[in-house]
Amino acid sequence: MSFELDIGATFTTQGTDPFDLDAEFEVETGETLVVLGPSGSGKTLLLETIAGYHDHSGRVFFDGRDVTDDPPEERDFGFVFQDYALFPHLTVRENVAFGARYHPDALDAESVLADLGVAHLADRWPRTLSGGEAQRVALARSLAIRPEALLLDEPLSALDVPTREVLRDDLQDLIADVTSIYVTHNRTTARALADRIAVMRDGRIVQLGTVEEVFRRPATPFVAWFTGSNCLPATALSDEVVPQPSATHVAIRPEFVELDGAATNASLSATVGRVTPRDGDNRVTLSLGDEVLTAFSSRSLSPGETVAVSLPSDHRWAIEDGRPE
Amino acid sequence: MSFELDIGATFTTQGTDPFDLDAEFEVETGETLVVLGPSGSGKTLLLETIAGYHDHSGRVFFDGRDVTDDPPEERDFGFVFQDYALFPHLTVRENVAFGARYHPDALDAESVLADLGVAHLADRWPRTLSGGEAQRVALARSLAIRPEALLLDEPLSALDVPTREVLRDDLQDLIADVTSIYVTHNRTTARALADRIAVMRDGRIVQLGTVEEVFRRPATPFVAWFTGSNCLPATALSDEVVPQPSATHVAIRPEFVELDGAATNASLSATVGRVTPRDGDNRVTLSLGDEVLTAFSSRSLSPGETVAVSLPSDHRWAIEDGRPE
Amino acid sequence: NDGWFGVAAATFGVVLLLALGMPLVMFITRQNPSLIVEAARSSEVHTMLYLTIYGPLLATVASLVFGVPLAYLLARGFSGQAIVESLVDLPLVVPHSVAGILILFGFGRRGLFPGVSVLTTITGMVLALTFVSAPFAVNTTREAFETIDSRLEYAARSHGATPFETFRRIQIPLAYRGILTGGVLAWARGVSEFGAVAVVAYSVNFFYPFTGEETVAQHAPVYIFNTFTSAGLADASAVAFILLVMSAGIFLIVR
Amino acid sequence: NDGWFGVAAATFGVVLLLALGMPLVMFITRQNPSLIVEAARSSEVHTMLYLTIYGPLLATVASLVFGVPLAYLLARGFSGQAIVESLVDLPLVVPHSVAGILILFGFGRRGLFPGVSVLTTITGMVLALTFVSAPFAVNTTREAFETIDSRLEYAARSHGATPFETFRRIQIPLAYRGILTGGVLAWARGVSEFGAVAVVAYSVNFFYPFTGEETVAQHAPVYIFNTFTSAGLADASAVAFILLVMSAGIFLIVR
Repeated sequence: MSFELDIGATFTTQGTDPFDLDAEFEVETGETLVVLGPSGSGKTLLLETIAGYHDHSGRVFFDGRDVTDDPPEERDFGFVFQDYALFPHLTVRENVAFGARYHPDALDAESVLADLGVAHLADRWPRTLSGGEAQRVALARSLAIRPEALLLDEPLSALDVPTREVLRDDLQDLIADVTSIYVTHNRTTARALADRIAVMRDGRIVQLGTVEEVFRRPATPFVAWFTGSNCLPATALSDEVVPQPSATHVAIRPEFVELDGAATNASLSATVGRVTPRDGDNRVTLSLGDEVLTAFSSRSLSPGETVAVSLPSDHRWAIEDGRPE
Repeated sequence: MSFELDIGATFTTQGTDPFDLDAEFEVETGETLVVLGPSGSGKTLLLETIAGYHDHSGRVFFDGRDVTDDPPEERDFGFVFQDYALFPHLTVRENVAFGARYHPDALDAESVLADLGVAHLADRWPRTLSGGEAQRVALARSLAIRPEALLLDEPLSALDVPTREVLRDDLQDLIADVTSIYVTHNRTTARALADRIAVMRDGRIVQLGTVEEVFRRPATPFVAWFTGSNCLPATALSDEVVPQPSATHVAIRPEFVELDGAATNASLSATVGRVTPRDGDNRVTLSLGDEVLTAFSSRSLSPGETVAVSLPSDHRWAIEDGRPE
Repeated sequence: NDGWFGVAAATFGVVLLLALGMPLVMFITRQNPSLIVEAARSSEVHTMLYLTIYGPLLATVASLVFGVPLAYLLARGFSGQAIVESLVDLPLVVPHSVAGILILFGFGRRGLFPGVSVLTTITGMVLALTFVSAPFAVNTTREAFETIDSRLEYAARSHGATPFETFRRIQIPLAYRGILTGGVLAWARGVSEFGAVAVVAYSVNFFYPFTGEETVAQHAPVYIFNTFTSAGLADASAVAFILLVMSAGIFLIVR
Repeated sequence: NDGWFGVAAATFGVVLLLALGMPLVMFITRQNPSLIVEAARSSEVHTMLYLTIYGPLLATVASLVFGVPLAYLLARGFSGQAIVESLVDLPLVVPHSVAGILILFGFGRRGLFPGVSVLTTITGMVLALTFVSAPFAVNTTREAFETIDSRLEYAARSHGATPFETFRRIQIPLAYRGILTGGVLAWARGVSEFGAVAVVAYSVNFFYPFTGEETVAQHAPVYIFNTFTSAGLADASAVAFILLVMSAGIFLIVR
């Protein structure tokens, strides 16, 4: 059963401007919807508002029903916190069994732990767990109550890079069939886990679509920037490079920028800025007048060198004026 | 003037095992030495011990001179903290000018701020700065006293990914000519900023070398794992794939693993596990018996598919037994 | 390892520590053991000690029963909180003998409950002690609640626990030490109190279970003051010594 | 928004707030204005109020001068810290009249400084008040030092500041509000104190600058108790009212 969320909420804290949260979306059964946005965009607040943790003015609707005044224990969501928030005075088993008292249909703690491959941790105390172990236990605790959906708040962000990569792979399998909303500022995590991505900015969803759509066809220059695409103002480009006259910006992912490529497409002349190695090739920044363009290239380039750049037409994407910026 | 550090220190906290720090290395003038290691490896402690913040048993030598008992104010290092640690009761200008009273040759606050492009922030309060702005001010504060070297403790880790990328590029320019020791757990940051990398584990440096050496010729399986290389035990491979009989492990970076490549090198058969998109191609995990291998490939692959894998001989690296693990 | 500044700071600190510690050392070394033994055998002293433990204990129970829920609400925050905070801190700034006078106005013959007699009764003593010790119970408990990560509360709620269940299974166990400390501080404050009790119940009528009848005694600080003015420093200090040993003993047991 | 549990908690909390607040309300509404005016005009009351402000102020200065360095050292930590902490908290658990007796033993005729007279002197009063109020100054200041991120201290040191310069330019400015609060709490504790002062200096001889000569007065809590026992509740409450208004006024000015 898929569900719809419609959130319009205003948060007022003394001494700061009120923060408006405004989002409407549907989550399909079994889908992982990733909310991607910078810090301060309100993505954690969105998740916590869905869970019902905060007082706010405005209303929250779940499948058209007003749930604004429902307390968290009556909303059927599991929540996995950034720092896991395991109960420190309870063992791992007691943590996972915590919700069973309130959910007659809850799964057995032992069996959930076994499913997640951490049955051996059952008698341990939370403070003795590694980050990866704590993450699995937190996931087990939430899955045990068989929630409508899982809400995950950057559960990978506290981990070292290699550990994060391993756990991201695991998480992909573990939540593959669970309806989930996953919040992150990391586009690599978003791309790995998402069925669909909602890009958030200043409390609003600026684009919602498949991974392909968001990464290849950004709706605004902000989405392009935040997903790692290049985004050049149309005025900085010659007319033949701009896909359509109404475009204000042209977006292209760095992997499609061709350096010294065949002149089948409009060629531009650029100066090499910084060359930084990455896995497999180099990340190259290019100065194009006042604009900066990023490309990936395995060619050997030196800073200051002039190169011909082409933006293949089937990878250019026109951003039009009038869309929300 | 380059300098040598020789650190042998034991830290004792009640209720925990004593932690030993043991490192000896030289830093060249103008060089950026990156200390790369997981959390808990002691890399921040190393930096803080160089700066003289902690009591410990053992000795610290600087160019052969015992500086163990020198207080921090007599050690000539600038320190840039993870969360910047700007003085909250002083303006940006006052922060940058803080050290001038104790350093007659200090640079003028205004001019350092101008050099870093943040002269317009001089009258602001630290709490009003964005992460990127605070980072520059913290850098300015440390550069103003013209230290022997800069010590940087993951100053990028608190930032969003796109902001981090921009600031990493900037930082590359800003500290290019400054002798610095930079601590991080992020191999991408390490690769972008380092002249040389010291990989740290459990308080010891397990490998120290150029970026190329550490990433392509890891000294131990741990270094291979932490720098993102594949590392397979020699016993899991046929003899012709193992570069030399004494090797216990074979390391190869994922970008050099060829899928269905020409059979010029020994071919192995593997099952495709997970296919995750990344910029430009896919990250593919492959099961090779009990071992897992990561490759980058732009081919369209499905999980479960069997593929031929080759590990080109000029990219394989033999890890030998007897090296510290 | 702070150089001359550390030495200077330590010197200043030691002066204060000597001012606090030396009187205790002098007090202990100058005792007359026979006077202490005599006092320890006196049934008057026994009754007094019973009252001194029992009265503050009742006040502590009252402070915790009504103070822990208030501390919980204060830790969560509510509108008008500043007024409630001022009210809770009020007894800290009211001079001790004035506190006694306030209790007489609030609960005396012309007070809220004219039928209840407070002057020279255990009721009056407990009301006075609750008034002066409640801030310790509330503030310490509140700090304990505030140090609990609010995400633990969120987690409990999302796993189905009602606010009461969350309070019972998460907040109380995690704030347990703080509540205990608050109780001990409130009790110690009650045992110490002189002014408010001296005004409301210089002598206290209460039921003494060891003899099974109503009796009259004084709260220890009052008794010691009374002994000091009527019999002199030596006799007062013998009783003070017994009280100090008893307080120290109970403190060690609780910790 | 906690449902029945929130209502229950609020109910319990309100009972405590009423117990703390109603006596004050009853006290204020039941005053006899003519008695207050009479008391406010009395030069005896003026001398008493001067002593009540001045004595605790001296004790607060002493507590801060010697207590802030100690608080700084406690915040940094040192070996043997637990013993020092117990000594600092000692006055909190010593009954008030016993504190007075300790001061007599420590600084009286047979004490550390036999040449110094404490009984019925301002010296004795200030020593007694310092003893009971120092823990407030030390503990509050210590908490303020402890909330400062130690990396700010590291940063100052690495930029060339010695421990003293770091203390002066970083720790003091950042802990300023905490030190002020500690001072106000210590002062309020001193104004409140009855037991220790009643034992050491029931009547105090001191130099009164407005008449330019030595005079005798009582610390306000003692004066109020004395008035209560000799002249009754009505007269005592008039003086208590003036003292409360004065305390509240000074509190508001300081905040």
